[in-house]
Formats: sequence, structure tokens, C-alpha cells
Amino acid sequence: MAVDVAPPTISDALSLGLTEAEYELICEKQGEPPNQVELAMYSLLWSEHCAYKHSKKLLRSLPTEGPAVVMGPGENAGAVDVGGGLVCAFKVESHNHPSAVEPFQGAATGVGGILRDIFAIGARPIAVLDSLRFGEVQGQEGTRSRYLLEGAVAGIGHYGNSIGVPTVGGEVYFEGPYEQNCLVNAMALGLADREALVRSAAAGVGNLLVLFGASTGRDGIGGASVLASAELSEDDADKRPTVQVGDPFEEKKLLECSLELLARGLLVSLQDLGAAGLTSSAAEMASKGEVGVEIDVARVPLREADMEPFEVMVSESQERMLCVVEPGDLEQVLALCEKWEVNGAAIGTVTDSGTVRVLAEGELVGEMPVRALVDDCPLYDLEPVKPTEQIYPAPLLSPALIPDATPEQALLALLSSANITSRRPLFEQYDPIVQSRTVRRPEQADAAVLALPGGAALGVSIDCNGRRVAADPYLGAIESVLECAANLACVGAEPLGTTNNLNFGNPEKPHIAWQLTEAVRGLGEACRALQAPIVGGNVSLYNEGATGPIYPTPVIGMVGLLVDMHRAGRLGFARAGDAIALVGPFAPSLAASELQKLRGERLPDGLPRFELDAVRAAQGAVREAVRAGVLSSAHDVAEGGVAIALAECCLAGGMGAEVELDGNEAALFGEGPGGFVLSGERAALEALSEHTSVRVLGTVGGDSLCIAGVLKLSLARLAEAHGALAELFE
Amino acid sequence: MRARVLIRPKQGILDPQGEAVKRALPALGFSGVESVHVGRLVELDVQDAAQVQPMCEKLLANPLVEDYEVQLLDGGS
Amino acid sequence: MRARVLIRPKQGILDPQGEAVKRALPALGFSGVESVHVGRLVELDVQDAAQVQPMCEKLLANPLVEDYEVQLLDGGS
Amino acid sequence: MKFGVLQFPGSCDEVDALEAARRVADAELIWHAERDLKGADAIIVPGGFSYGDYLRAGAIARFAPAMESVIEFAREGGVVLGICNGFQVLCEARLLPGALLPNTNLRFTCRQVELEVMNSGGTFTRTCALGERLSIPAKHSWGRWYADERTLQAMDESGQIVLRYAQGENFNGSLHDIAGVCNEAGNVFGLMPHPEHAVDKAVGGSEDGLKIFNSMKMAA
Ligand SMILES: Nc1ncnc2c1ncn2[C@@H]1O[C@H](COP(=O)(O)OP(=O)(O)O)[C@@H](O)[C@H]1O
Ligand SMILES: [Mg+2]
Repeated sequence: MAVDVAPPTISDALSLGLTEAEYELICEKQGEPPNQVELAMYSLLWSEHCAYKHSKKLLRSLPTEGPAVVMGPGENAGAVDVGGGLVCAFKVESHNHPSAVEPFQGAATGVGGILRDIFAIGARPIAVLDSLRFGEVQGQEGTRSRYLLEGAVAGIGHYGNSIGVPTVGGEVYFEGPYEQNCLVNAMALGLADREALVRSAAAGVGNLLVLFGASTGRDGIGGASVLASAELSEDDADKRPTVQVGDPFEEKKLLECSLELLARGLLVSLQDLGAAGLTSSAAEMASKGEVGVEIDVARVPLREADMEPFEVMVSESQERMLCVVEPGDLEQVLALCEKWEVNGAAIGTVTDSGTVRVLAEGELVGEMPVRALVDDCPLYDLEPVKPTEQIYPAPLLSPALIPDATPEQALLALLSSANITSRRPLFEQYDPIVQSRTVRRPEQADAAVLALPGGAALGVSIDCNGRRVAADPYLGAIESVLECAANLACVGAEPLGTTNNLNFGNPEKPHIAWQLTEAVRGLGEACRALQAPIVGGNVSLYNEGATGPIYPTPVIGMVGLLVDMHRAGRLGFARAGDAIALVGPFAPSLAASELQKLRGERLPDGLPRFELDAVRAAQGAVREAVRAGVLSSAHDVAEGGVAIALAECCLAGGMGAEVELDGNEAALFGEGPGGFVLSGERAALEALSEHTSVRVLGTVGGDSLCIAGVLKLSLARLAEAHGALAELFE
Repeated sequence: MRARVLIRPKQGILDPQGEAVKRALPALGFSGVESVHVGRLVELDVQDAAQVQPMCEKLLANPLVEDYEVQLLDGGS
Repeated sequence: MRARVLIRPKQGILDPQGEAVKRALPALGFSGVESVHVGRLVELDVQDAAQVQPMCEKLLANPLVEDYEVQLLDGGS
Repeated sequence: MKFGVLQFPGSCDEVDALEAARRVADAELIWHAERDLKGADAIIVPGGFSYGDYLRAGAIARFAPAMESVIEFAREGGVVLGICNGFQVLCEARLLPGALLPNTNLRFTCRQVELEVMNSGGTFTRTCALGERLSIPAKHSWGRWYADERTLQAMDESGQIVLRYAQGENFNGSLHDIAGVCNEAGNVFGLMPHPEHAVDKAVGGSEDGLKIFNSMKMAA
């Protein structure tokens, strides 16, 4: 398939998203204007998604080292040591735009993508968590967001359930600013023997590049299609799918095949194909190994005949992996592909040319210096400017909250509000138990708990309150990290490492640049303070539409270690007569709270300051108490404040409570970091005052939540309010 | 009147079901099957045949990933 | 040659997909739909048309709960 | 005594079943392409998504070479348990009556469900009391068991209905709340809930599933 096409012009380059200056730099690196194949490949590798043009400099400020870190940012996933010769690999990644176009397939392929990142480093995926953001879902205006929610949840379940990886946790928020830009982030964890970890650096001149998994179609060619040599007829045009269909069955075979190839020591290195397909995988492997690669597109198994070389190189078809093997092992490698019923083909070789050479049936159709492709994309400085006033419109007044509502009415309104109600209708569509490792499932504890061989366990949590980050990017990001750590503390886990997904608007706008800079500053500071270094993550920018940017949403995923899985904490009250205490340096405020949102109040400019060290100390005290097994339950105070936390403890345990609490709104529904609702022997709770502040509120018992002189609500009424989300799924 | 809607994976879009069936057939002793595609079949009794097309667009098919074909059969049941 | 197989839930067996579609239609402004049934569509390019029937019996349909109908279309692709 | 656990492309709960079986006896995986059942005394067809559930759940796996051996094994009275996708495979293979259809809620649903033992005499529930309740998780989207009236009647009379969902626990719309059935001879049993996920209090909270594996051990 020779490509005797007129070379693309600068206008092609611009329509592919490159700037004029970038195009000229490419011409300089190439020594001549790039041809069709070369321009297609540059335009992808020099895109924001692959090159991190607007975020790389910021990311360098994040703490990435610590005693537990085995693999930091730079590989497909990060990894931390979890003892017993094992490491936990984990990473969060976004699939926001595809999910906005087609939520089911977009979310499904998002899960497929993050799972490939995990087994690309030789770890067996053991869990998925999801972090979702949509517009408001109530009423007529909510129709589209409900459709997106339904589709995304079904898609995540479809992929995770079918491939046999449990979905053990997640979070979902509904806020106006996500109306035009929903967020679908997925996090995955994997386990591997420390020695078994594999990197993606290509090595060994003369070794073979083997592509295995699904065949290659015209998926995700989208933009690059302006380069098509022949103008496509209408009919051919829709040979270019706008949506990629995920095939969890194919990926299950790919996963088992990859792990067996590694177990048998047949691979020199391994890399998944994600964004930018072969282009980025081959270039990254060459770059990391400081070698060259040569690929003949004619050897790539195709789903569609007559694909052009550039189409093969940029195709984003799912469920594919690229590996480097020694020539002598090729036969065995292909035999294993046979066994697992996946395609396998040697498509090229590792060279010492320092270039990526693309051939079509032996004929050279493109050649680029690896450095130019991977390292020489210009990085841009952000120009942050704090906006003079709050850029987000006030949320709509919630009909659920009548003016001057009583505390009872306010609590029920909060408990039934979309951001607080039970997520059961969602997580019931996920399999949380396959692989027989799940010690704590959703709604049993604040963090998911996964058993490790030998009796220890992992705790994992994913969180971010975008509205609070919007009110104060710096403190809000710190709070999101603390929220994850608090969830871990409640199950008795000590943080080992953190991953993050920076979902923001257009970084070229000064106020978004400010949000991003402030949030990353807070993120780094909190991770340093907790000694939970960042081992990986992802960035998703330009999430904004006609109605403005999304809330700044730095989604945080944190993994921690429990010493004894049999002592994993629970959130539900467990024993009548137990004392209940509010523990920690908790200073409740209505600023940016759920109650303010329901009231349709505008976001404040800034959040109340707090003592990071005091919060960390409280978390440590709670963690040690859970580990010592002296608590019956532990739950951190978050959306909706202490009153909601108490209601959640009652509902999870099926037990009431009698407590004393000031009747003022801030005390009942105010939010902020550092607060825990614990239950257990009074003495055990009071003993915590050595490390942090403790206020005994009352006792567990009865079948209603009773705040003396303030409110009394039966478990039944609480449960009814808490179940409100179910209606959306009828 | 009876309407039949044939819904297929769009041309060029991955059809995992079709692939899986195709792979399975030889083992069952069926050779010479060149392509298999699995889609959905919707049959409705409608009063107004003109509504079927918009129904497909709005509900029955997902135009992003599926093509559909409407057949109007007289009679019904 | 191209063969098309229409697979339907057997009469009298609950068809929740059909029911769901029927329930959803009015809200979208479609009235007068008496019945909806959702089944499966399988389209194959085969060399030997005589194989299609046995394929249905053996694999494509489950005779316990599904009826099927084979249509042979000449041509193919 | 040794369990053999089949493994198809797309199986997901085969290792869970293997480990559960190992709590009461030996157990070993059997690759779908092998005809040799490795001298297993009882066979488990595990849960998961063999062949992606494409076309119909269990429709393709039913033809695997290993399944041909299992069919023979069952005809000769061998003890065979099908869990979830395994149940679907056994129905497709006609080793068990009826068929499994999409849940009436049209969703994959995972719930800890209460089951009622309807027949405590048989191979698979002999360690249970009649009417005893078992707490076992179910997770599937094709779990609505169906058979025609005549078949159903015959099965009822010959005690082939082994497990029912308790009051209000049937989320998939199964006929007469049926959760698990055996063949006429009583040596082949299939159920939608996952006993292998109810063998350890620390992970899952119930050990009721062990009763089924123990019963099989006694029988085989
Ligand atoms: N926000 C972030 N924080 C830390 N590391 C990040 C972040 N975003 C991206 N990275 C790292 O940059 C590398 C490239 O990311 P990405 O292109 O998403 O990799 P992949 O293509 O394998 O998903 C990865 O190692 C990833 O962990
Ligand atoms: Mg990757």
C-alpha cells in the first residue's frame, strides 16, 4: 500500500491540533516537512493527552518517593510494597469524553484501559473503583444526566463483572457544572510478586515486537482522518467509528495470556496500547529503552481490509498489547496466544537507529527520531490568575428543602439528596466479591478492604469533593487527600501511596491555571504530610463547554495497609449500649456544605483553614484504635456533617442512637476535615483523648436516631430517605 | 400493523458476539462461514407505521453504534 | 450466500425487554403500540445454505425458549 | 476425594470454586480443551462469563471438549455441580431441565440472598435440614430459570427442585422462586447463587456454601 499522497500542509497540522510553532519545530526535527504518517504520529504524541504540555511542569512538584514506593510515575502504573514479597500496583485514569458521547461503551472501555495499565506491569488486577460526576439528575432537566449515569454504571459493571475483577468502591456526585462534561474516572489495583514486575522499556537490538490481542480496526482515528489520501465516500466514512466497543471477553483472554507469558519468562518488556495506539506504545517503549523500533504495518492483523499505514499506526482499537521478545522465544509466545485464542503477530524489531521507522510491506512510509516524538514536544508554563469573584453560578434551590426547615426536615432533605443517598442501586450492578478477597464491601465500611495472603489486608478509597475544591482549590485538594486517608483510618489502614486524576477545564485560561496550580500545590503538601507519595495518575484538561468549566476535580485514590484483616473497621453501630463519640479536631462550618447547596447558596471564596497536623494525628489515633480492636464502629464526618454521619452509622448497623448535640445548624450539618463518629466502650473512646479531642455524644440503642431536644427520626424514615436514589433506576 | 426492526452493529464497529460465534462454528462441524454478525430484532404492532422510524432513532437502536432497518409487514397479531 | 436468522422469545414466555420498551414508548410521545417483542438477529455469510438450519438447532437458538426463522438472501458481502 | 473444576475462556469464579472445594477435599483445574477429567470424583462447572456470555450465556462453552467428557461422566452417574454460568452451561447441555433467561430487572444484580432447602435428601444438600435457610450471594444478569408447566410438575414430584429463593429474595424473576435444580437421577445440580463465595466468615460473612461442597464430598 504505497502512499503517493501530496504531503500534508500546515493547515492539516493545525486541524490536527498542533500550533504553527509546533509544526515548524516538527519540520526542523525532521529536516523536512513531515509526511502523512509522520504528521499523524506527531500530532498524537504532541497532544495534551500524551505530552502533558500544560501539566508536566506542575507534576514535577509532586512527592513521588517514599519507603514503600517500588514504581513511581513514568510506568503504566505505580506500585507500592505491601509486604510478604508482594507489591500493589494501582492507578486512576479518566475516560470523560468518550463517556459523554456514549456512556456505556465509554465507561466500559475506560475500565478496560486502566486494567491493561495494571497487567502491563505484570500485576494481576484485583479491584476496580469508579469516580463519577454528572449534572443534576432530578426532574426533566435531569433526563440527560440520568441517561449518562445509567449508561456509565452499566458499562463499568459490564466490563468489570465480565472480566472477573471486583468493583469494590467508588464515588458519585451530581453538580450543575458537570452537566456538559460528565467525569468517568476508573481506578484499578493489582497484585504482583515484587520480582515479577515488568517495565515497558524496549531492549535488545534485534529482538522482536509482538502485537497481541484484538485485531486493529479504524477505531479512534477521528481527527487524523483529515489525512486520508483519498476523500472517503459517505459510505466509507462511517467505517470510521466514533465510538469504540469494549470486549471484556477479549481482554480477559489478553490478561491471562499476558500473565502466563510473563510467568514463563518469555517477555523482555510489555506495554499496553491505549491512547494513540501503536504510535505511543512503540515510541514510549523505544524512548524508555533508548533504542529504535521498526514496524511493518502490513504485519498487523486488521479488522478492516484496506487500512492506510497512518490509520494502522494511530488506531485506538481496544484490547491490544505490545511486547518485546527474543527471536528464539517467538514460537512459544505465539503458541500461548493460540492457547488463549488471541491474535499474535511479530510486527517489527528493536533497532539501534534511535528512530521509529514505519514500513508498509517493506517500503519506508515514515521515520522519526524517538527523542523528537517523545521528549521534544514543547512544554508550556501556566499563567495562573485568581479570579476576582466566584466563577460558578449558584446551584438551584432544592425543592426538597423547604424554607426555615426544622432540623428533622433538613436531615431528611440531606439524607435523600442525590449526593448523600445510598449508592446501592449503583453498586448492586457491580460484582464486589469475585476473587474471594473482599473483606469489606460498599456500605460496610468507609474504605474497601481486600485480604492479602497471610492475614494482612489492603484498604483502598477514592474521593474528591469538587464543590469544596471549587471554593478553595488549595485547601479543597488537601481535604480530598485527607478524606481518603480518613476512610483508610476507619478500617485501620495506614496510607502507602496515592494516585490522582486531575480533571480540570481549559488550562490556557488564567483562572483554570490558578485552580490547577493551587490544587496541585495542596495535593503535594497533603501527600507529603501523610507520607503517601504519588505513584501515578492521569490528567484530563479542557473539560468545559458553553456553560463554563467543570468544578476543579482532582480525584484522589489512596491505598493503605491493614495489619490484620480480621480487625478491619466497620461503619455501622454494632452493639446496643456502646458509647458514641465525636473524635478529632473537627470545626464544623456551613461553608460549601451540602446544606448550603440545597439552599441554592453561592460558593464561598475560600474554605476555613485548619491544622493539617492535628487532623493527621486524629487519623493516626483512630487507625490505632481500630487496629487494636477496641472500637465497634468508625465513620468519618463528611457531606452533611455530624447528623448525617450519625444517621449513616444507624442505617449501616440497623441500630438507633441517643445523643446530645447543639441544635444549631453548623453543629448538626456543618462540614470540614478531621471529624470521626466512633462507637465502643466509653473508656476506650475516652482513652483517645491522649492523642486528639474526644467528645462523648451518647449511646447506641433503640430504633430511632434521637438528638435530645433537636430531632427524633425512626430508622424506617431514615432508610426511606436514604433509599431515594432507587427511583432513578426504575 | 406489524413492524419489524433489524438492528445491527454499525459497519466497521467491533462485533464481539459475531466474532465469538464465528470462532465457535468450525468446532461444531460447520465450515465455510465467512462472516457472522449478531444484532437485535424488535417486532411491534403499531397503529401508525410512520412512528417506527423515530422510535428507532429515539429508543430502539443506538445510532452511534448500530444501524437499523425497518420492515413493515401487513397484518399483525 | 447471505442468511438471516430471526430469533424470538417463545409465545407465552415473559419478555421483559419487550415490556420495558413498551413501557418507555408513551413517555417519548409514541402511542398506540400494542405489543413489542425483542429478540436476536443473526446474519451469516455461508457457503452451504443447508447448514443454517442445523446451526440454529445446535447453537444459534435455544428451542426450549426461542423460536427461529431462517431467511436466505441471495448475494451477500 | 478430588474435585475437578472446569476452566473456559472467560471463566471468572473458577479459582474461587477451586479454593472452596479445597477446604473439604483435593481439587484441580481442568482446561476446557482437554477431554481428560484427571480422575476427578466430582466436577464443578464454575461461574463467570465463558465466551463473554455472547449469543446466550453458556451456549458456546457447552460444546467444549471437556464438556463432552462431563456429559459422559454425568450420564454414568458422576456428581456434577454447575454454579451460575456453570448452571447455564449445564442447561444448554441438557444435563439439567429448563433454561436461564435475562433477569426481569434487566440488570446485572449482586445481592446476598436467603435460600430455602426444598430437598435435603439429595447428593448436594444432604448436610442441610429440610426448610433450612442458607445465606449465599447471587450475582448475574441471566438468572431467570424457566421450564414449561409439564416439566415443572414432573420435577416437583421427583424432588428436583432443590433450592428456592426465600420470600422477597427472588430478584431475577425465576419461575416459582426456583434457585437451584437437579436432574432426575439427582447426580447433576445447578444453582445461580455462588456457594463458593460463602465459605469464609472473614470474606463474605457466611459459611453456608460449605454445606454443598461437604454434601458432594460425602456423595462422591
Ligand atoms: N496527575 C498525575 N500525577 C502523577 N503521575 C501522573 C499524573 N498524570 C499522569 N501521570 C503519569 O504519567 C505517565 C503517563 O500517563 P498516561 O499517558 O496516562 O500513561 P498510560 O498511557 O499508560 O495511561 C504515567 O506513568 C502516569 O502515572
Ligand atoms: Mg499504559
